[in-house]
Amino acid sequence: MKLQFNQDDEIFRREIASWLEENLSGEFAPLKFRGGPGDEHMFPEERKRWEQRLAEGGWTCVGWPKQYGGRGLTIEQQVIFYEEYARAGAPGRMGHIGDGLAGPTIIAFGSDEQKARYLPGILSGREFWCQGYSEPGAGSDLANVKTKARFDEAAGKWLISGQKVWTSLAHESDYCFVIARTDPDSQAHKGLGFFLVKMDQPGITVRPIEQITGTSEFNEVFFDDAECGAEDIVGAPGDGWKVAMGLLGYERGVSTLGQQMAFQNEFDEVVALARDNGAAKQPAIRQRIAQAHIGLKLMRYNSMRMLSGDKGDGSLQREALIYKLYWATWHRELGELAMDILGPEADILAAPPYELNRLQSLFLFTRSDTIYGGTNEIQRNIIAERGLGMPREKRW
Amino acid sequence: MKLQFNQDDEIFRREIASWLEENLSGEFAPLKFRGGPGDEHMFPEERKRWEQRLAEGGWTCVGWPKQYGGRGLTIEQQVIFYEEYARAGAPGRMGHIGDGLAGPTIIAFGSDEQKARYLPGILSGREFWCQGYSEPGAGSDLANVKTKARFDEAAGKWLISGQKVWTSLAHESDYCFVIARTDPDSQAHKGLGFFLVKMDQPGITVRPIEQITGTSEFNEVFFDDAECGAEDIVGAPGDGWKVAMGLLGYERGVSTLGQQMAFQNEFDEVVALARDNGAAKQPAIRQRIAQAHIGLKLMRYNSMRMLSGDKGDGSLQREALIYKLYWATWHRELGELAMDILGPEADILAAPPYELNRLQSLFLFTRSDTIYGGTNEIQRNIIAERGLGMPREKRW
Amino acid sequence: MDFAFTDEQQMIRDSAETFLKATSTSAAVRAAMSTELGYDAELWQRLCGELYWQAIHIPETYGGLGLSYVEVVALFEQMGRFLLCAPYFSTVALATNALLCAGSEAQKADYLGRICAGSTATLAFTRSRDWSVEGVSADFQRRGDEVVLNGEYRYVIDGHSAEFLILAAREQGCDQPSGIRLFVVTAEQAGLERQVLPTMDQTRRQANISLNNLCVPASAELEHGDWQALEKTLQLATIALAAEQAGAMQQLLDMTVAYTQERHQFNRPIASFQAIKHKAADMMLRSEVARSAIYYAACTADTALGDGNAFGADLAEAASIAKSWCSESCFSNAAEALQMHGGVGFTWEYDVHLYFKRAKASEHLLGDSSWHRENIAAMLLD
Amino acid sequence: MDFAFTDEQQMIRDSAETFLKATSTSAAVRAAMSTELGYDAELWQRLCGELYWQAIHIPETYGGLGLSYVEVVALFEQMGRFLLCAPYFSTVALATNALLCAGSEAQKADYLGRICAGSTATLAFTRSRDWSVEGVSADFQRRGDEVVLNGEYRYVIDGHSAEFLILAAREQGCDQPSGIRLFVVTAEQAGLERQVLPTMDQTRRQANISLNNLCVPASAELEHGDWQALEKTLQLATIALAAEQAGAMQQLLDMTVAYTQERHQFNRPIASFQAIKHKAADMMLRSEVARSAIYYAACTADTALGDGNAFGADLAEAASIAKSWCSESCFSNAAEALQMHGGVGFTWEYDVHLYFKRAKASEHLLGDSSWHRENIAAMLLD
Repeated sequence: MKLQFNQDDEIFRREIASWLEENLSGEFAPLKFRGGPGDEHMFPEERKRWEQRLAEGGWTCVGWPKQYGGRGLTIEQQVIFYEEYARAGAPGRMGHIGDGLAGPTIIAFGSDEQKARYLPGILSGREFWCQGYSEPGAGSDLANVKTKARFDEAAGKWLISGQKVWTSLAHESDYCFVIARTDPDSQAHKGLGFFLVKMDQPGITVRPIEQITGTSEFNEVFFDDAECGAEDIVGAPGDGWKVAMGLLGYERGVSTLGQQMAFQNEFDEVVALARDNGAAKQPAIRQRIAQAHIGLKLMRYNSMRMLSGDKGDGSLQREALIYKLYWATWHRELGELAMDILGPEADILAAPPYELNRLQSLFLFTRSDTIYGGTNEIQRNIIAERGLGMPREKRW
Repeated sequence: MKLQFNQDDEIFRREIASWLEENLSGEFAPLKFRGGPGDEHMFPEERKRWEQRLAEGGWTCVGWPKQYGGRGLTIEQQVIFYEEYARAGAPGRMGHIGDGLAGPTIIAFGSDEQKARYLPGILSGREFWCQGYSEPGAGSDLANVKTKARFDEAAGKWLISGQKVWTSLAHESDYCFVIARTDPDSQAHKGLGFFLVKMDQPGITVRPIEQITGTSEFNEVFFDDAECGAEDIVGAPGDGWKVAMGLLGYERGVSTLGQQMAFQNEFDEVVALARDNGAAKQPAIRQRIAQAHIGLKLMRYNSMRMLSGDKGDGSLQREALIYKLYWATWHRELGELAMDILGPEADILAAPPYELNRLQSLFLFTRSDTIYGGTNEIQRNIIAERGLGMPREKRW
Repeated sequence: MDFAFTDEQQMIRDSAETFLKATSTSAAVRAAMSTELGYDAELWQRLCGELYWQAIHIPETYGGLGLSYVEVVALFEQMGRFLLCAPYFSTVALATNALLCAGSEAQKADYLGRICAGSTATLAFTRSRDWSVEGVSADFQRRGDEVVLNGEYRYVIDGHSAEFLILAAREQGCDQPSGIRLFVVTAEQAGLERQVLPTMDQTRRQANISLNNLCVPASAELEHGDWQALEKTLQLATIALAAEQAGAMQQLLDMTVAYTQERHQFNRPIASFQAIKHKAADMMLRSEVARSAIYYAACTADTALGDGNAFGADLAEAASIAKSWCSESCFSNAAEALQMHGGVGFTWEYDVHLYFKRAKASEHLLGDSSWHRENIAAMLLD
Repeated sequence: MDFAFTDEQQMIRDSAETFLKATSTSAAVRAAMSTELGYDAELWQRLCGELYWQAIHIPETYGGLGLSYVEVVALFEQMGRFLLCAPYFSTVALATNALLCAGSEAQKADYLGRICAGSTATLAFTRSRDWSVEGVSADFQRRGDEVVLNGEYRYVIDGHSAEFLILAAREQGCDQPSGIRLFVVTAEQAGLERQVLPTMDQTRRQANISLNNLCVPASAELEHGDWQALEKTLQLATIALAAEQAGAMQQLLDMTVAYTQERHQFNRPIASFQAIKHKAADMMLRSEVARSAIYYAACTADTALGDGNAFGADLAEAASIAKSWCSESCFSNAAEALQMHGGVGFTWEYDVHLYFKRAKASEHLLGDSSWHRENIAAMLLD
């Protein structure tokens, strides 16, 4: 067990840090610290150009194997990449879903044809993805997916119908990966398919959801016989659950450390505020600030354990299982702390009619953290059932 | 809505206060502040004599109607009685179960013969009662009672077999009221009977439970064809649920205000300690002390609402429903606060081998508050189901 | 002792419920909050003209209904429940109470009379997050028959629209509580500027007020307008705010129970999940205790108002107990309601967020829970 | 970076688990805790003679195994899990660390050698609830070749039985941290009295120690024994204590999950109730995060021990993070375990109460969570 990075890694750290410093300038300077959660709807075009700049530097898809055009970084280097990216305040990644989810899924489960077709657009920062997972009636319960895909033999295509919800940046995306039921009589985890669907087609309608923040970055996506080529299903019909579960693994990957560095930026802002407005002298606030700091450090240590694959007592699975519940709750509390440090000033907006300041946005937006991608309650069920072997909830 | 007691009530307050001051002296002086929860096993004989002294003064069964020998106090006067009793540090009532539960139940549901037979012993402070409610497998779920009562036609008696648990002071009691199943094929709330059973008989074995405190005041009670006269069932066979539910109402009666005064004594001790050892200067402790004070005041206001029968929006039931969960949680937290004020001294006992000081006893004993008489979890179920009309838990 | 509404009180509460349910609907609230004024002037007229709520605890001598603070609290509870957008808190909880605590007979007759007639008013006293005596930073100087005021106020409820204001200021150069005095001034005059502040909670307006050599006649000084009167006013207002919070808590609970009964997941209403039931049970506990807190505080307030000299610890304690419980509890109920509503709770379309934002904003107004707990701790320990 | 046990570390952890599961059984713990000594001397001999655990991180130069603090933490985790009654915390976490941080070469050779040979030892430094520099209240005076010590210590772990002790004292009349020095003394001598304290947590003994003109040779003064060395020792010990807590948390979780699977109510295993599942999930979360905290702290401690001059903020921060998380979390897990065990959790017969009491006692030793959070706050904010 050791904490230090080796010398090569430290050299690598300086490389990415200086690349970012050099490139986050000029037209990209205004993007600093923008486009994160709660701010994802801002500067989409500029951030797409930024993705291309990243690609030119070889900084997209850094964890993909070299054979697929990735940079093939080690775990340590990926950690460093994400940390430095966030530390520099580089903007929220428009390419995140393609780079971190769609790409790795296609590499793991896709056909050669799919790899050839889709990976280059992700690598070059020119094609953007969104995910079609949650449904209005199903929440984050994939087993309850109602969206249907039927194969039209005549046209040789899949036709997808149904509704997805909580789809980030759907209106800015070129493709969506969609979980849909290929066998209409199937139940639960059986009979699902995993589809790669072009967004720009008549069968798809995107409707932004107006959020608690007054802004919209989540969407509802309606599929009405949306077309998907026969060649664009990942795996076979019925493999959807397996593919989706693999994908969930990627969500808890190295990018968590980048997320934490973004949290660190937010936390630093909260601390600076408390110092400025004198709240840092209030004992109760001091305790909460310390608690937030402790929570963030522990989040980092936990991720490091997760990434180091400590299987000491079968616990890789265990520390990964708690991760979503932990960070979502921590982040939500940070938002509350920020407001309580602001005190009555928490209620005063940056500008009329409804422009939130960054901390207000944090406060409101983090309410979604404990809801999307499996609510805290679902997470606790999962932990108890998969982590502790307790009985599953009965369906009525 | 008004808070003040009227002048007659204030005169009454002085009467009971001075009676207590006069009588809690001499042989009874050592009983001050003794015999409460966690200390109920102490001085049983002396406390039985105290009950007789109370009876001589007319201070047993103060809420019973005069026609049954009670003092017939108004609600306000009962409140005052219990408050002054606790304020004076008068000892934990050995007669509590008879006075507060068995007696009122017999008055409400019993036969004339039962009234004539059992009430005088309670009134005179010479016959003591315990309750046979909880069972090992059933927790506080009366519907799951397994103890059986079968009527022996030949002997003309009920024979009771089964096991009860968490029976306070069973070894000091003359009688026990027992819920048992009169119809062996019955389920849930049907087919129960409510029996008045003499403790001193071969069919009953009392086994003390050694508690977390190292002391024993709870017991297991084993019934092995214990006898109960045909005339000693309250109501008819099958009425047990109805009778028991009526009894639960008494448990949440005016004596709650006396309980709160005892809590106030404990709280005052905690505050004095914090002042003495300097913990009262620590901001986090200050917040918790204030919170405990607030919690206790609100407990009192809530009881006053409960007793005033505010049916404004059907809420008598509502504020009564939350009462157990509220006080049990508050009391448990008071125990934790006391330890945290003691700091490392919390671990040091009053004397070897295992003599707890009062606050340690409070800390350990209050762990049972959120368990017996319906755990916090059961209480929340009840609140949600009865108070909010949410669906009942399914049995598997 | 009778800790329950009288029949008359119950009637007032019930009629408020009926009226507000019909008028302060989600659509009405959303319409009002998008206006600059922040409320529906017509509804305010009905409230004043038909129901006479603005005059509820103003003594009959001054044209009011002469009812007790219990009725006041009962109304605030229903207003909080239905998120009423109106200058009621500012006019009744702040200005009316200030006048009752600090005005001379003539001042009361004049200004309470105006309130009875439908005028709006508010109280301005702090410019920082400090709700204690140190928060008063505006100052005044006496110049012959005039008084000149300077300074700035923030978080002035309905400060942009109130027709007259009670201002707290301290005598220049005096940093003792004894230097604090209250003045009553009309809003539209030279030397007084006001600026509405955009707020996250759009159901209640706040403003900045700047005084630049504001000259007022000596008669504007409230006769008994010292720090004690201001403190008592703030305590009375704190109880009203807690009552709003208690009302909101109940509504959040009701909305949430209804939603979880309708919403199905895993083929069951989510209300059947124990985690949901237990959260709802805790919400109900908080809500019931909140009600006990505000009714008790209402009785205490009534005693304090009835006795002109009662500046005792009872009112301070009751107010701090009520606010410390209700602030945290209301936010907890709002947060749980949002969580239990799941995704839709996060949308602008559902009303949960309106309560959620109101809960956070009210939490900080007039002192948050820690602040009030420290007040209590000081009473107990120092 | 590799934040996982090496194979060797894993082996040590696993063998500790196996050994303690077999030897530190419920019956063994109950037997040990009822003796005056507080532990089973025979088991201690096996631990020292067969397993050589007392020497685990003592450098090979002094006869130790020369392993890292990661192994130390791995052992403490298992000891906490099985509630081992032994003078291990006092000897290894307190005395050995003090000697490593403060001893001269000769002192280390001598006293660490004794520990390797199975001697027990402890550290005495405070007489109050104050774990900071102000807590050191005993004093010393140099008199020629002797030093005379006076004062009292409380909460001295295994102070009644340790064969030698490290004592912290401050030079008479000096209230600066710079006046603090450490001394090593054997337990049985004139001027040193010790009295075992009866404790609620019977699995760990504490004692009072009184010094009455205790005369020791000047050589008893540890060469580098200043406040910095003491502080570092306390931080290292704090990490060991947190590791015990993390181990206990895991055991509490395991016991509880097993119990709830067996226990039926309403015709279902209570483990099937969502309220129980969610509590268990939260216990697991706390437990996993605790492990991350102690392993990280172990690595930091190892660096600090390796570098004689490393008195940096890293160790202090890691220790405070670990202890603040583990103290509260361990008590929470114990409290929830007791609650979920229902009535039987309240009995002496079941083991839950042993963990529950240990959790509360350990929470206060070496600073509770608020105290450690305030340490962190001071680093961040002041």
